Amino acid sequence: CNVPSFRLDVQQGNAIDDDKVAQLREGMTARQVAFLLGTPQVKGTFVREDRWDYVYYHRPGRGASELRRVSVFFDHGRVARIEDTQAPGG
Amino acid sequence: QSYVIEDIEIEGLERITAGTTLTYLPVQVGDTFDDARSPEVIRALFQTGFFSDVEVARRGDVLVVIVQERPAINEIRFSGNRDIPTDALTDALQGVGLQRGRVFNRTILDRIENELRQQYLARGRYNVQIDIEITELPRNRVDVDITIAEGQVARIREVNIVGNEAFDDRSLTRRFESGVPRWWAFLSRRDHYSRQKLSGDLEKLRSHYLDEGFLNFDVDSTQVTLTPDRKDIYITINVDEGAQYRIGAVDLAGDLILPAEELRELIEVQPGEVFSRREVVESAERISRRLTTEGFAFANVNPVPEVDEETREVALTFFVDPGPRVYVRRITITGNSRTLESVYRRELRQMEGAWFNGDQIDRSRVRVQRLPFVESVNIETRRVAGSEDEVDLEIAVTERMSGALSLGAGYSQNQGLLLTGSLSQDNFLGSGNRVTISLSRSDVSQMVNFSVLNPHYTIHGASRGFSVFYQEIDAEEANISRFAANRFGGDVTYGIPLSEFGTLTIQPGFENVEIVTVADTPGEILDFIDREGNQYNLLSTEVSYTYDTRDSVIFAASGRRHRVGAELVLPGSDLQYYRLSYSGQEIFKLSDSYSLSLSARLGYGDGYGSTDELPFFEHYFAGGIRTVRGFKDNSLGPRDSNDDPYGGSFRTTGSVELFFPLPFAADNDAVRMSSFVDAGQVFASVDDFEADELRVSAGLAMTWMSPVGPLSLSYGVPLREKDGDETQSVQFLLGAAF
Amino acid sequence: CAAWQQDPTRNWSASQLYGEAKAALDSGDYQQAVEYYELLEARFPFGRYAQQAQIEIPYAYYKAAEPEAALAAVDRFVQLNPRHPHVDYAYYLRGLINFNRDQGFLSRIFPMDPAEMDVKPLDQAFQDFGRLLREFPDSRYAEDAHQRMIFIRNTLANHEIRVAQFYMERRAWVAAEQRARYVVEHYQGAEAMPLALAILIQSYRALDLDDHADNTMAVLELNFPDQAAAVRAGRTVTLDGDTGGVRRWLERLPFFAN
Amino acid sequence: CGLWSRDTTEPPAPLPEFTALGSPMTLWSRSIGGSGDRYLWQVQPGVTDGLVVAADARGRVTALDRDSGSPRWETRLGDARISSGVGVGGGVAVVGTLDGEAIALNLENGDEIWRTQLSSELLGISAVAGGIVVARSNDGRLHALDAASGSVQWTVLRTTPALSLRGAQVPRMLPGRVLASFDNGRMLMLGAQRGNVLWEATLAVPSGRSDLERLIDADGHIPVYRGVAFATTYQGRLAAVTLDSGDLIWARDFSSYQGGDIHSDSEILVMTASDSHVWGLDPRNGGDLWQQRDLRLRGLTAPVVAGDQAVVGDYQGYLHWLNVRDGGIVARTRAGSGGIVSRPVLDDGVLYVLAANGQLSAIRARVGND
Repeated sequence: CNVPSFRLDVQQGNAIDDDKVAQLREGMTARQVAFLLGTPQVKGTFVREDRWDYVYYHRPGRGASELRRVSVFFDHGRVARIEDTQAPGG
Repeated sequence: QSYVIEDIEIEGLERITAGTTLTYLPVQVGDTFDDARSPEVIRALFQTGFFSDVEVARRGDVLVVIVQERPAINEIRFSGNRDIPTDALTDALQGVGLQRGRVFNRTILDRIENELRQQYLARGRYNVQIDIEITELPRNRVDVDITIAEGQVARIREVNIVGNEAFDDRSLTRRFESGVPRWWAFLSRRDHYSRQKLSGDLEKLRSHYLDEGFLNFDVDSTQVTLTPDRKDIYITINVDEGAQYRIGAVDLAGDLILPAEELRELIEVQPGEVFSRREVVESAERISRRLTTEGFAFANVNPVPEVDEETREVALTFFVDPGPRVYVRRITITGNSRTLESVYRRELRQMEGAWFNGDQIDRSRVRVQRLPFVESVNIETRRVAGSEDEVDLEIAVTERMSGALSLGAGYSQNQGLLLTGSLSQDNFLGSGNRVTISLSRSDVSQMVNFSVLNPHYTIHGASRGFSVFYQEIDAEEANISRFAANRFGGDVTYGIPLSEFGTLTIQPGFENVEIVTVADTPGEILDFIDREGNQYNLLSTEVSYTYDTRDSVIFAASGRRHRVGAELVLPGSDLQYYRLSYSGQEIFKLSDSYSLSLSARLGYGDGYGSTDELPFFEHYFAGGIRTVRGFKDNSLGPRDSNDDPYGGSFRTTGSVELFFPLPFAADNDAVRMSSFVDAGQVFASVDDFEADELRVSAGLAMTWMSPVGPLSLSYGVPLREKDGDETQSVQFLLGAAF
Repeated sequence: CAAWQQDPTRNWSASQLYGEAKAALDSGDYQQAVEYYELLEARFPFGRYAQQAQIEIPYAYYKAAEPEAALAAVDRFVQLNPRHPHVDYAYYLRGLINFNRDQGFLSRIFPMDPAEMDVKPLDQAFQDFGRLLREFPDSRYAEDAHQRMIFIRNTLANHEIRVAQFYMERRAWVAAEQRARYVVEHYQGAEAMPLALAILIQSYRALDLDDHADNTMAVLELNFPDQAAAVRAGRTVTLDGDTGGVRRWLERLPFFAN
Repeated sequence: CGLWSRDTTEPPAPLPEFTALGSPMTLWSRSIGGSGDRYLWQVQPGVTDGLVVAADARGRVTALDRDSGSPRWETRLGDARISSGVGVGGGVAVVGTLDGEAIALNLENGDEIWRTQLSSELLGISAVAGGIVVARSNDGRLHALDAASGSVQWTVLRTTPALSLRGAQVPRMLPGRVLASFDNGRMLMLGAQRGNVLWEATLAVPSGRSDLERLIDADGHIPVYRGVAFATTYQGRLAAVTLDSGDLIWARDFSSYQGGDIHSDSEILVMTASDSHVWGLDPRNGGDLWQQRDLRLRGLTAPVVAGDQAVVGDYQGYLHWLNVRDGGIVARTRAGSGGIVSRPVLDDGVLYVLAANGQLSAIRARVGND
């Protein structure tokens, strides 16, 4: 009998706030990015290029898990490219 | 006339060496010396403090110094000191230079008296009298005898508040630390004056007024006056209440993170109400706590009042400054010298790599605290160096030996001599699993029981376990009707968490019961056996739901526990019957060490199908330390034809209990005392229930978490009893199951 | 009035006190040894015997399984005699005390995997041995201290791995990644290195961070080709020589595997 | 064990033997209410135009006929805890309460005229003079009130130290001026109308490390004689100060919270010391003439000089007559139980004495065959 038992709710990584992501602009400095989105929790180990990955992962007790990633690529300390797995409206 | 010193001789030395004295002399061999320099020599030697008299003479070209050593202190004796122990006084005097073997000179006498007087004044003994006698001893030593008349401690006779109209003196000084003790507090030191206590009381006075709207309440001045005989103290506090203010508009400002309505509900303060600082502070705290669950660990909310003097209203704005959203990087667990770290980590609701959640951390503390092998847990948040929004958590656990290999003999009233051997470990080999192996033999029963429970079988916290048991009992000895029931069987237990506090438990099991009758087995039992035979194979399943928010399993200080259960012996078994049970407990935390518990238990069973009543060996009984204290074990309720307790199919018990720490040893948290009122009775069946048949008792009880296991001791006096009841005031039990 | 007991050691000389203490120490009566040493230090605070007593007291406490007292005594010795010829022994003893911190009675019968217990004392021992090697590289205790440091580093790394695995079971991939990365950043050369890399790869895959996963895979292949093959084939990498301690033994019991 | 900490301080001296010169004659004695705590209820009977007014500790003010003691009127002031008074004069009787209220009653019929809330417990109410009555509150303030309306004319403050002696000096009304002494060992002369400080004299300076050693209260009764005030402090000094300029004539070490009186004929200053020794001193230079030690530690009040005798009350309610010239005890009687509450009041050769059990007695001041 599948009894609605309590299942562990797992939340990991950074909270990604859509309107904060919308304020990201190329050319911003690292400090400005950190002020907007905080410190990235997944720092990567053997990273060749200068990039920050903001990962939000939520696995509720029941139902599908949610994963979103916003990566910020820097060139000489300035934001060069922004990747967002969940494009606005997506 | 001056001369060149050829040699220096020192006369009169006893204990002090010539070498030491020479080092202090301002002159040496070869210097030119004349009378003009003698005062210099004399002063130099006097300053050492060793000598009471110094003379300078000359013999040819030899400088002769004649000294008289000061006496050394041989013995220091105190008499009459009771409030301050002797060694405390000796330490105090060492600071002033009075010590065995040290040099004694009269000048330090008044310094000694002064130092002692300071010690006593600090304790409020204002009329202490001190006199010191010096007795000379041979070999230039002295004894110091200090007799002290400590006198009485100055007692506070009255705390008088002047200028208070809104509240009378009594209601203001009730919670003061200084004042006249209540008539029953004979050991209280409340009337001993101390400045810290008084300043603490002034703080209490101010918060009392600020919590009742008197915004600009102020203490004009305080006077502490002493009677000339220095025995009594009168304290006067002159206050200016100022006006009482009410709350005007209330609103929120700053970065709210959450919708304003949700935060507004957390604010206790309503417009129009009397301004209360406590409510304002609590509302601010509640908002910031709510924000911590969203990751804003360093959120702070400060209420800014704007006072409108005409309308006497205060407009309140709660400024919310959430600070950054904070992430938990590492959670380190220390102190688990006997347990696997994962046993603790799996209880935590807060995870690494997630944002900080205040509620989850509080919940984690309580869950670890509830583990039976944990004595105390302390969670500390530390900022990660160089990062604004990351913290580490440090969880320091102190463990408690929760049961161990215990072989022992015991004695309990209803079981006679009890030989037990049990390895019961709540934390078997540190794995967090509970394993119990116990064998016991007594005049009454032989029992073997092996049970295993893994409280955290799945990562979600479901538990699983099983137990097998064999029990042979001689009912006669156990003061139950004349028959013996041998049982063996086993069961499997599944615990499924339905929510943070609720758990569903399913326990299918099999049991074989064999009834052995004796010569004078009563008729009721014989009839039953004629109908049903004396051997039964029973397949049963118990389903129960438990809701438990208590903050500890052993000595809960607050929270509630409600359990409703139904045990059904399935069709196809030799007997068909069911038992329904409910047990509820509400615990209210009165203060740090006092809690009030209201608890009730109901049990009802009946046969179905081919069995028309609850079998007698499954009857409920009442009386004894587990149900209604003050009455002999199992003695309540219906009796069989031989006038022995027969039990019944419906039992109700209830209890009101006030828990308090062991007096004089309040910090010993292995013992808890309580005063209780129990009530309860067992009835043949539900419709026999009569309220005035309920037996009531009251008394004192104590539970001690001894290394061998929990020991309960109770002294109960029946309040409502009927003739024929067997009462028993002192009862105890070793290894009470929890 | 205090009962006047005959104090046997009332008028013992310093050497007599020291002799009795040494005898008690060698015969294993550590409590008695400590008592005599402390009497020696109190009665004759200066002189050869007192100094010798100061170094033997911590050893007695250590053998009497009183780590706190032992640590305090050894620190006092180092503070009082920083230039003493045996001061390297003091550093070494300090490391030993922390190394065997929680070896209670039960853990001798049922050995527990130190990686799964409180590793703080071990970490402290690592610092103590490290200090010994730095300040007395050629002390005769250096070699043993070095071996113990290697063991400790592996245990600390295993501890991080155990926690990472705990979080992997719960799909808490960011936590697992952080713990595994901690091993790579702090415990170079520990045996658990390949497993740490494997966990990193699995975590990055789960978080759809494929380029991180590929970079880490490249490092794994370079340094630990056979573990790399195992990962590519999807087999889980285990700690080689995985003692597992009680946990493995328990899991064979029914109802225990979790 | 220390449960009952035995009081090991020195006990008061027993009642001494003495050769009686005569036996004191009590004219009348009557209870004016319940008993009170000697340090919360420091009331002196107010004697004026044929009336004696006294108050008990629970708000009952009673006026008796001065000669016969028969009650004239009695007023109950609710549960006012009367702590000082009774300042009489100008048709008014004023009492002070522990709640800081000064209450005036009409001398004729005892009706309440006015009531004023002041800053703290009122420990001293002066006589009414020049339409002014001066109340001394525990927080070191003097409040001058208009005797008719109770409105505050002026206030003077001298801060009290952290720890001070219970009780305060009853402000002494002099023509157009008020003489007051404070808990900081200072004495002030103030203009009665405006409260301006004419001069301020330092009777003694606190010394020692603890609060206790630094107690320096000037609470006692200040006798005045030929333009000189003789004021004393606790654990300090006895000083003679000129009334017009406050200059110090002489001062000597002395400790008293009770104060003294002066016998103008033989020019002897009689002072009660804090250890209840009674001293006879020379007012010109403070030299000691005699010292009566037999009443040591019996909690003596300040003396009242009548003829060549000085009368003091003690903690058991006894009155002792001493010969002013040599300090010898010449008579004794018991005026009630529970201690003499304050310094007896002398009026027209009769002493009016209030005992802690609420007994008010009128006793002929002189004893003996004169």
